Amino acid sequence: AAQELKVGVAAEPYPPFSSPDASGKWVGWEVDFMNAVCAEAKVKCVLTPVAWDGIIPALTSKKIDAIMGSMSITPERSKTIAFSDKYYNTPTAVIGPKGVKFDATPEGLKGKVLGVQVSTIHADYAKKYFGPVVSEIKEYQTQDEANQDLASGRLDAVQADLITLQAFLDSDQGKACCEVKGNVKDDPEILGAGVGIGLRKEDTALKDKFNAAIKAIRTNGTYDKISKSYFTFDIYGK
Amino acid sequence: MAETAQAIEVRDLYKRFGPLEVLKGVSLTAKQGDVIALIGGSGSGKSTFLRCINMLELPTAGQVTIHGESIEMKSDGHGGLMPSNRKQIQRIRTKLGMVFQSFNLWQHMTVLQNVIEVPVHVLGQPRDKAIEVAEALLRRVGLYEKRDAYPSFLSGGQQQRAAIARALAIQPLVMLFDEPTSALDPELVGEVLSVIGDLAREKRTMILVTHEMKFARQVASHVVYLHGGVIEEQGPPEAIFENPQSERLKKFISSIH
Amino acid sequence: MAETAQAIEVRDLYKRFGPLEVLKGVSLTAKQGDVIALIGGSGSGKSTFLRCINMLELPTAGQVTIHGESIEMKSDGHGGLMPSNRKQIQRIRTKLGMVFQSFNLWQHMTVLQNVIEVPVHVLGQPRDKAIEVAEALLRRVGLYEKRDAYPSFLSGGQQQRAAIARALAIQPLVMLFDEPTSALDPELVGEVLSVIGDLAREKRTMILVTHEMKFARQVASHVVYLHGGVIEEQGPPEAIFENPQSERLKKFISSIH
Amino acid sequence: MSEVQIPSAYVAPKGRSLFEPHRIFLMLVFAGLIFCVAWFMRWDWLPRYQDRLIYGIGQTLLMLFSTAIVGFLLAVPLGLVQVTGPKPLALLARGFCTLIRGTPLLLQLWLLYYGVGSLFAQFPEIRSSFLWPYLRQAWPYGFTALMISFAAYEGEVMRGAFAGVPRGELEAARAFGMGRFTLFRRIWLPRAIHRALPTLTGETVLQLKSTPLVATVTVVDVYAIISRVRQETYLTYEPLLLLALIYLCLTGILVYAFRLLENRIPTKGV
Amino acid sequence: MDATLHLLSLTSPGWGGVLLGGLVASLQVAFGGYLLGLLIGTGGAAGKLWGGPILRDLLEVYTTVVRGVPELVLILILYYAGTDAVNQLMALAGLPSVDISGLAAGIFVIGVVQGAYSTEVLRGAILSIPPGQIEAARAYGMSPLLALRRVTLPAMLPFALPGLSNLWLIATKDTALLAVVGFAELTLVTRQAAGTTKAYMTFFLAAGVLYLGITLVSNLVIRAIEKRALRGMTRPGGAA
Ligand SMILES: Nc1ncnc2c1ncn2[C@@H]1O[C@H](COP(=O)(O)OP(=O)(O)OP(=O)(O)O)[C@@H](O)[C@H]1O
Ligand SMILES: Nc1ncnc2c1ncn2[C@@H]1O[C@H](COP(=O)(O)OP(=O)(O)OP(=O)(O)O)[C@@H](O)[C@H]1O
Ligand SMILES: [Mg+2]
Ligand SMILES: [Mg+2]
Repeated sequence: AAQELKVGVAAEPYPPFSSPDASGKWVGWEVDFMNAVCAEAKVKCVLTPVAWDGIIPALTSKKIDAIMGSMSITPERSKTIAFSDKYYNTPTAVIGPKGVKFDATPEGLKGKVLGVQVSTIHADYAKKYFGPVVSEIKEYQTQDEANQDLASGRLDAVQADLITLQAFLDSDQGKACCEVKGNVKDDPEILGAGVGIGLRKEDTALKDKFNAAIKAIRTNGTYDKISKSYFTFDIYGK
Repeated sequence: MAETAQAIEVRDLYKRFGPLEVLKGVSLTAKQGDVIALIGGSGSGKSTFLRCINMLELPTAGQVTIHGESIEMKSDGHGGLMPSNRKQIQRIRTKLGMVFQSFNLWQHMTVLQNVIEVPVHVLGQPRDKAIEVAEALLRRVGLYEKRDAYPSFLSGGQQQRAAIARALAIQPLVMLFDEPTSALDPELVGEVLSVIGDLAREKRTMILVTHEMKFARQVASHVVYLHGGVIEEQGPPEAIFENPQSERLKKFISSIH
Repeated sequence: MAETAQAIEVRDLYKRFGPLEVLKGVSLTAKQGDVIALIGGSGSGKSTFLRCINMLELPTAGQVTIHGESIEMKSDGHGGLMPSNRKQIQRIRTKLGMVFQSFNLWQHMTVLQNVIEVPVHVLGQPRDKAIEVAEALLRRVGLYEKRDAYPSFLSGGQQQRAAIARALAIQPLVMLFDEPTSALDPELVGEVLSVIGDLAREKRTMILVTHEMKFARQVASHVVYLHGGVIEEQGPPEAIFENPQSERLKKFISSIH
Repeated sequence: MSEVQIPSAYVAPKGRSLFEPHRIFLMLVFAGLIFCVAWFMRWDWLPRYQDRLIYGIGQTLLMLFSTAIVGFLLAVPLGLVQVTGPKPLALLARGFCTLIRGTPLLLQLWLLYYGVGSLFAQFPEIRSSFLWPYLRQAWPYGFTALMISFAAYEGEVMRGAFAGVPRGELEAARAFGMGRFTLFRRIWLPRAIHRALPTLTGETVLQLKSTPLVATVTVVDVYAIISRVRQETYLTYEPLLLLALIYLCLTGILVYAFRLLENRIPTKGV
Repeated sequence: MDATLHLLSLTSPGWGGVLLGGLVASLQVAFGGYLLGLLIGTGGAAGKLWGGPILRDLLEVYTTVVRGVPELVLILILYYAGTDAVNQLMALAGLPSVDISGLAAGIFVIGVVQGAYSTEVLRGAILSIPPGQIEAARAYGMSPLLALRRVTLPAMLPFALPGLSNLWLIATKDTALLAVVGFAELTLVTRQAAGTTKAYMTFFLAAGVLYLGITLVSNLVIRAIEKRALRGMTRPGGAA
């Protein structure tokens, strides 16, 4: 019997990677990616929404067996869990309201209220680089709520992954209010080496299986086919 | 206000509850120093009459005068009366010391606080003077030791004596008692009656609803027998108890003995 | 079990509550058809004695025998006794019909349900037979019309009559009454006493704790005066009431009249 | 299962002390458990977060007391109008209490913060007003939600308390010439509060237990601090156990404080 | 807001179906948790009343802790620790780890919380029975178990019903807290729908109406049950 694997995603909308649609089904690039990778690795994957701030405990306490939730590979997280090779990597950006001019530097964000999603690499990065200068860093349970507060004017800026921010800026609400202020200076130590599948440390066989599957769908064109329907550029990164 | 004014003068008091006419024209006068005992069967309207005097119950018609001052009333538009001057009623009430059958002490205050409450917060007396007076009163009713106790820790008789002290503290022109002993165990009745007896001997004006006929006879200067909402008979206690005229009073008195 | 067995035989019953020795060796025998009235001052141990008979209270020492069957007891290791055979006690209890001062009808059952509860659920009688018997009993105590009412809708006297029907329904060898009328208003006492009087005339074995001396004298075949945990005096009612021997009983009887 | 014991006048001198043999045994077991927890789990993060934890506890308590006090002030009129108010006002208050008590606090909080809060932003008048610096923060919404919830639950309690004051005592006040306001201030209200006091303890503990919900709208209280610890250390149990312990202590202190307060006012027969 | 009402329609692209699904999930958890809580509460009350000293003390610890720690925190701890413990036990027993569904975990969590409160409600109710009622049962030779079944439990009902009704209403609302562990009950799906469509007000109000509906319907049912269960047992307005 095929082994059934519970794959955790954040239980909140994170378009265009994963979000529920009106019938309650989860859709998005990462859902398609999951299906492709699991098919390739010949494992049966069941998508399991989990609260984002408890997703690593959920993995270690075996509530789920893998995380495919746009989780960046960082040294800090690698102390607790293992990661597969990266499966996408996109720059980190800061967005803000249209009328105001500033850029994604400590000088530009001076005195502003910055929003990030809690327990993300962006939260860590913002605390390190912008923490001393901004008036406040607010941490949100979901990315979507941070965006919402930017639109409603309770935030001056939001830092996050460029692609998901872009999805927000493409929505009616985003179009009306906000724009990209620029990408932040890279710091691989915090921002990591791209997004990987989170796994328990002891599941090395599974990790090898996924690594091979990622390589396979990269070479056989499945990866690009999936990406084309969501993005106009290559999200795998350098 | 003339010197000779009556302490209380009630003229032609009527009171109906919906279809039930409880008082059908009752008049009563009490001179200063009078002790009037109100007797009558259950439901004859004694409590209602007493409560109409201080407007706890609004009479349907009639006139109440306290020490020469008439309570101003106007029609309420439904065939009854209502006070036209709320302030006046509040002022007059502070001249009437009411003692209830069920004490009605304020449970969240100690005995002393109960007694000084009205002097301080309604009459605006200075607190220490009020305490002084209150302590003297409590000593008089034999409750000085209990002044810092809460009512729920007292026996019924003690509670009623505290209630009497509370009424005396406002130095009322008239004391109104509504069956002050009928909520008490027989053994506690005595202590309350003895306090009331003392007040009567001091010639304090009192109107007293009671079922204790022996007591009424001892202390009252005047006895009023109410029946079916009217005064059936009245007079000095000897006349009423020894020599009742009406058949009903005769029956009432014989049923009591 | 001999034909001549006593209905109840209690021998040398002791009972202490902590430091308080309530029963100090009480012995009592009731032949079938005896009506024994237990009298005595408050706190003399009457209720405790009655409750020891059906082991609602465990005696400290002593022996209880019902129709020749002794209740098996063993030491509880703390200087008292405990039943060594729980099943036996449950069985014997079904032969003793207890009527409490405060009725203790089950409030969640109708009168009829109260009466058939033990026959059906303890004695295992068929339900319809139990109902038949119960209805006859209820008719006898004059409650047939109230059989479907819940106890809280009945007057105290009606409740106590229902409780008597409940006790009779188990066809007890002995009825135990613990002041069956003292929780009742004076006007309701009569109806309960008349039912008990009927039972006495039928020569039903009964032990009856009561303060109604006049009644005890009428119905009892034997009167037991308990004082300070011992039987101070006993004998036929005439002897006890007309010609008491001990000083205490003399005083007790004179205080009652 | 033994038979139900009949409560009787005589109670054997039953030791209620902490030092009965079985209690000592249980305490030893618990001590062992605590030792295991302390020894085998990771607590090295504690010093790093110590200051923030204390700050968080302070915020939690601030949230608790401010909402409880303001909520109580609101509960008094809510209870009062239900007892004596004009019919429409009474119905309104009753509806309000039903509405709040009938929906989860979490939902109310989100409705306020993400729903109402984002509506404010659409009005330039509000955005340029002096209120905006407050409205753009999270705590006013957390405060409002908690306060309203407390007001609704306590309003129900106060309704019962007001209605339960014996009529005779109010009548006595009237008979001695108290005006309506004096009567309310001196007799009715204090007497009602007196009656409500025992339930107030329970309601306040419930309120304490509701405070962590505000962390879900970015208010930083002790729960939010612990969430941060969890996210930064990836520890599953240790921070949560500490959090449970903190709340347990706070509850204990609250209950103790209320008991002291209650003991000062005898409530016998109230 | 009118413009967003169509988002509530039952079929896609309306989210009404998803909301109703969440409502059903909420009700399932509330119902399961409530029943589990009653079970725990019955045992707990029996243990507290008639158990040995150690059992009594342990139950005291249980009820004190559960009633002193926020439900939110308990849910987090139980959600992770509960399933963890089950799997550890399974591992000890040499069984493969079981898959604990969100529903089962939710019921477990709500049940443990409710159990503590039920324990107190039921214990208090049993203590409120006039002792004479139980004594009469003994006097007529009922065995303890029969007395419990025929007298104690039914006689306790009128005293327990108000508390138990209250607990049910709390259970329905506590399910909202499972949102923080990602269980797709009504509150979480509401947030997902709101986040995806940006129609926050519409969805939160809709969810509020659903919750209020549960409460109001529950109140009706409770009143009917009380009327049936207490029928005749108390004189209207009089003492029992
Ligand atoms: N608030 C009220 N509403 C309706 N009827 C009332 C009210 N108060 C009193 N009554 C009725 O008025 C009648 C007289 O009552 P009242 O209390 O004055 O009698 P009483 O002479 O004091 O009798 P008692 O000796 O029993 O106290 C009674 O029939 C009573 O039912
Ligand atoms: N369960 C108990 N625990 C401690 N003391 C008790 C208990 N039951 C009865 N007593 C005490 O035993 C004594 C005798 O009580 P009992 O009830 O047998 O008296 P009684 O003769 O029935 O009095 P009464 O006429 O007042 O009913 C009393 O002093 C009483 O306080
Ligand atoms: Mg009267
Ligand atoms: Mg007795």
